[in-house]
Amino acid sequence: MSGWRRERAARDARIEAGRAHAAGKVVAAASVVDLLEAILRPGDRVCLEGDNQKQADCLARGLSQCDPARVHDLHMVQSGIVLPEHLDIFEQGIAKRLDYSYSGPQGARIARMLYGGQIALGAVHTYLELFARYFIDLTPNVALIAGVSADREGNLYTGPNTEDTPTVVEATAFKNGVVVAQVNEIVDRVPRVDIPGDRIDFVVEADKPFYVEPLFTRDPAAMTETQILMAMMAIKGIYAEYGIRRLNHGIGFGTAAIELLLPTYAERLGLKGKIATHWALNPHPTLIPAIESGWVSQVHCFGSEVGMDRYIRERPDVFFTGADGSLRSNRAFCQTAGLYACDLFIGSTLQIDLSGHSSTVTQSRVAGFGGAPNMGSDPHGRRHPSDTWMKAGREALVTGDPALMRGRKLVVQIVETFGEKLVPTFVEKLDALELARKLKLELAPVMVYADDVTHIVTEEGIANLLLCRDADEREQAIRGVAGYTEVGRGRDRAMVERLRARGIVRRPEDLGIEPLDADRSLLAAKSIKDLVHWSGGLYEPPAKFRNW
Amino acid sequence: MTLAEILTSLFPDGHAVSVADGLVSGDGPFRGARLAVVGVDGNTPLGIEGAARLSRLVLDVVRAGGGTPILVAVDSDSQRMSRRDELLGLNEYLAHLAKTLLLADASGHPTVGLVYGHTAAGAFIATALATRVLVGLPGAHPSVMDLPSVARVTKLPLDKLEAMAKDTPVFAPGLDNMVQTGAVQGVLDPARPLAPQIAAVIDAMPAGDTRDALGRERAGRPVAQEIAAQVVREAALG
Amino acid sequence: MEKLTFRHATKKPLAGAKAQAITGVVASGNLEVLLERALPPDACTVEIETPINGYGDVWEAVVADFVARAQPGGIRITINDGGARPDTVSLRLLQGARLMEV
Amino acid sequence: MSDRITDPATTSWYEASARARLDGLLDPGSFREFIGPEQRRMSPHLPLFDLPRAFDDGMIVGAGRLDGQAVLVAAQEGRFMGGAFGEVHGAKLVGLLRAALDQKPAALLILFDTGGVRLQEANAGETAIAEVMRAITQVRAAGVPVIGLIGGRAGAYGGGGLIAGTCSRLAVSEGGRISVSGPEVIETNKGAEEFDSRDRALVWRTMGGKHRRLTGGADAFADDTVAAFRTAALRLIDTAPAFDLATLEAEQARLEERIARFGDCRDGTEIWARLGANDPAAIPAMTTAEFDALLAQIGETTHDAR
Repeated sequence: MSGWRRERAARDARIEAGRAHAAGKVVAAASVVDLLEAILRPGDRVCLEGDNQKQADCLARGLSQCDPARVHDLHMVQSGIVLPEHLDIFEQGIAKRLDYSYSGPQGARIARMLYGGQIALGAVHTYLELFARYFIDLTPNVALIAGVSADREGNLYTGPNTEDTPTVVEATAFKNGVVVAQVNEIVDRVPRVDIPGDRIDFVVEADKPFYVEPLFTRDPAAMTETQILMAMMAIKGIYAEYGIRRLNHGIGFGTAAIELLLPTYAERLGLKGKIATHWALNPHPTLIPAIESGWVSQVHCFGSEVGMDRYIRERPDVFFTGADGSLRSNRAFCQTAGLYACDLFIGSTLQIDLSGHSSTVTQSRVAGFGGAPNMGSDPHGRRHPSDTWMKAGREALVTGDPALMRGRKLVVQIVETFGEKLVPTFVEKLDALELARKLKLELAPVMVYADDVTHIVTEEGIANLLLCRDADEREQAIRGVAGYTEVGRGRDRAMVERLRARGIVRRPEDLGIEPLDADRSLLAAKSIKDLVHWSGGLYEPPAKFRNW
Repeated sequence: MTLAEILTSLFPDGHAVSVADGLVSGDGPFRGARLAVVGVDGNTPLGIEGAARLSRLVLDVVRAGGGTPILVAVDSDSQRMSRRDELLGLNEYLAHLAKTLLLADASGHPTVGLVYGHTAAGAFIATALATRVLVGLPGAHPSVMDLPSVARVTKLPLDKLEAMAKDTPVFAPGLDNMVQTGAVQGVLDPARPLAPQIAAVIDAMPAGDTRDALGRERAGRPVAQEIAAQVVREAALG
Repeated sequence: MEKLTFRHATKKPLAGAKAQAITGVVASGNLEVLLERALPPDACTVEIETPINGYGDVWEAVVADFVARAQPGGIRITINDGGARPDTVSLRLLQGARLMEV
Repeated sequence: MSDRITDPATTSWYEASARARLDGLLDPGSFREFIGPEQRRMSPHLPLFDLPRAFDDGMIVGAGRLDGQAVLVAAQEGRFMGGAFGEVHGAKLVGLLRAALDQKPAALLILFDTGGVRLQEANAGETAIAEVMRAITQVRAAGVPVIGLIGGRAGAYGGGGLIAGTCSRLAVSEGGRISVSGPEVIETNKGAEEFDSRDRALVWRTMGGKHRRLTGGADAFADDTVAAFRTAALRLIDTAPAFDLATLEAEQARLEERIARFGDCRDGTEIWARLGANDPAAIPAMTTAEFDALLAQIGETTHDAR
């Protein structure tokens, strides 16, 4: 019944057209444009692998050089909008629609293009949500992916930054799509097979190694006393209090400070082995001192980090590694792990409103949220208890039968009350709402909804929103830690003191912390060089982070 | 004035000063003895080789003794900006050149700087500014940094800087401003023979460093002298 | 540059005998605070020079909280601000007061 | 930022403020500041540019004791205007050097942390640097060692690099940089092909503390602690060379030999290899102990030709 095989036939036709520019599966870098023009059709859904870190940059350059008369109106379905070419193709008319998750470095340009109508936006997803839609209604016709090496059969080694690749290939290759992989080199035998060759249709030997952004490297030298103070409060007021062992950290300096205080401050509090043992986390260099001090049992990674490869190879008890010794990361699995198997997510944001909604979207930047909304949400499908989860559930329980109580995931925002250039973090109304109005978006781009947030940590204190019993208490708890922002100064002082008496607002002194003790001498490493020393010379930081 | 015109005016009976690779060296008859001349010509940047050659010439004069005065004539670029010069320690070469000039002066060889063209930054410090007395010729334009670069670094609009430069000698490039700061003692008259003018400069040499006093008198550096003097006073209290 | 001056009545003199102390550095996002035991014990003044205009009410709130908390009677405080955030200002003021108390 | 010294043995010199460095460097309680912050002798020029001033203009000068010996000290605050020389800033150092001629201390220490000349006061700064260099040679000629300590975040750049080259002795840490033109300046003027300033490892191989120590541009290599700099300063005071013709002749020979021997090298590692280092690529990662052992093996980097 040919009526049931039209997609398959179309796929075969594309591949055959592409073969004209290939030797077997292998395509020269110089022939990328010809290949893409041969296999792409107007209106195709295309995943141009742009991960959080790894970029199929050679294929991106090729796509941006295609003739818009032949390749146009593509619907891009990829998690990261990172390279300039990712947006160039919209300006050129090669692409038209966009569904994505994260656009950090291109956040300002994407906002301009949305306002200018050059991009027809589907939605700004979370990673898991976009991956899920790959299998339901956003299945790619063509996937353009990146790996370290491949053999002539197409067996692909992704290297430590496996990231999104298995998910993208799964959805494309098994649903009549065409998969093109760019690799740094073609080899006789790959170190390990991350993607079997029968899922890869073409292999392009790239003109230069794919680009990886060192996104998770936080230089301890730039860590401030305020961030250290917040980290001390989080450790004592949340990690110790709830006994948090399974967790995920965001990428900000506040959480990096927590990592660097584990072997010092937290060790002195006697918390070793009781907190922060199992992680869903990229291999943060700032976690090295905690790992070396025996704090960390295991870490599963979304992706890798530049310079961490040798260190990870030598610590297979801690990290997930392949038979070849290198890290195996996987964004979809790690996001799932963060959602269902972690008891705490802690991260940062740019704006928080009076209810606790937060967003990193401002009117001039649409950065997207990546994984934060997954991590920073309470999974209603969870069915396994833990002490942490149950304690949070009890705190939140207002009415109903205690026997039917379920737990709560801890979702913590750790923010300084003012950001860069004295821009307040706490606001009456999120910029995201204004953006949604201007762009006529049905859904405002909120990163973490108020009903998912359990705590807010600032340099002024911790607000425990689980214990708030009505909207008014919630607002005053938030105002009570909002420092000298207008929101903070607008607090009802008497009510905040009453909340403090109930432990809903806790100041450093309530936790037995003297703010003047928040000193850089508490950091297990004060510089990138210190991290190298901690790693026994195994960590090889990127040049831009060195000062030796 | 060009270097040739300067040398003719300075040594009307002829001289043995030559220029090679932008470096000036030699001497000429002066008050019955010789006047040694070293320097940089033709807006040449000063790198490690040039600095080492100039310092060798100065040491030759000092070693020979006899109190031969040294004229440091300068029309240079800034220090040579290259990775190689810095790799090999340009700061040591420039400092060494300045030290040889300062040693010469301390050893009885009067040193006079003469800026007749451009000079800037490290090259300026290592040469003309390392003499006992620095004079200029009209048209000279010493600078630390040109105003467009200052505008870039300070993030101030160029037109605002240009307006400020008119009545704020402390930051703006140019000979007049360096005179007001006290770095340049005075400006010679190109219309008159230079030999007697240089002789007069040598005869009137101050014993100590009077640049901050001049800067105060001329209002280009209003507080430096007073600050330095106060430090000396407070140190004496211990 | 904006100049601000705040005067507060204090209930008691700041502890300690140190005549003066300085803390912090004038740098981006930082500030320096000079404290001098130069006033009657029932008064405290805070003079500020800041390159960021329009934050007078924030400074007023930060200074008022500090005075209420530290009771820095007799102290003349002078601040050169480099654009510090309020929490950094609070921290430096408290550090300064502690230095005076030794 | 560590304004309170808790323990000089662990306090990072790189991170410490100028005041904290002095505090930990000198014998406890011995520092007496000249023109202290309460005198408010601030820059008369920065307000014209709408820039904040500092009470000490980023230069702290005074007297103290180092292991009982009387010393004069000057410390630059690298975080204020990049530690750059302005009118007041420079004049305080000039005054200190002049005071040294009267006081004849056991040494005068300069704790460098400077990007060079403060552009808003460029002419005053440039002139002050010239005055400082002349005064240093006079102080040295009078028999007082002038010791430079370099390990701050601003390094010793521009005129600061020239002043450093005028001192009797220099101690440097790994983080310390000594240079005339900074990487960004070279890149701006000559392009990224000449100097990619974002390649930090290259920056340090070109002008960092280890390179300067290996090539004789500095005399002692110190760990990045206040205590290590104190130890280094004490040792250097006792070995300071005279300021005379013999010293400068030796320096002339030393610098000419450097050009002859290394003039064709493009990278620090090539120079280190020619100096006799077996594995030059490993040098940046070496600990102080390993680096000291290497220095001892090479030997020739220690000299009196300065």
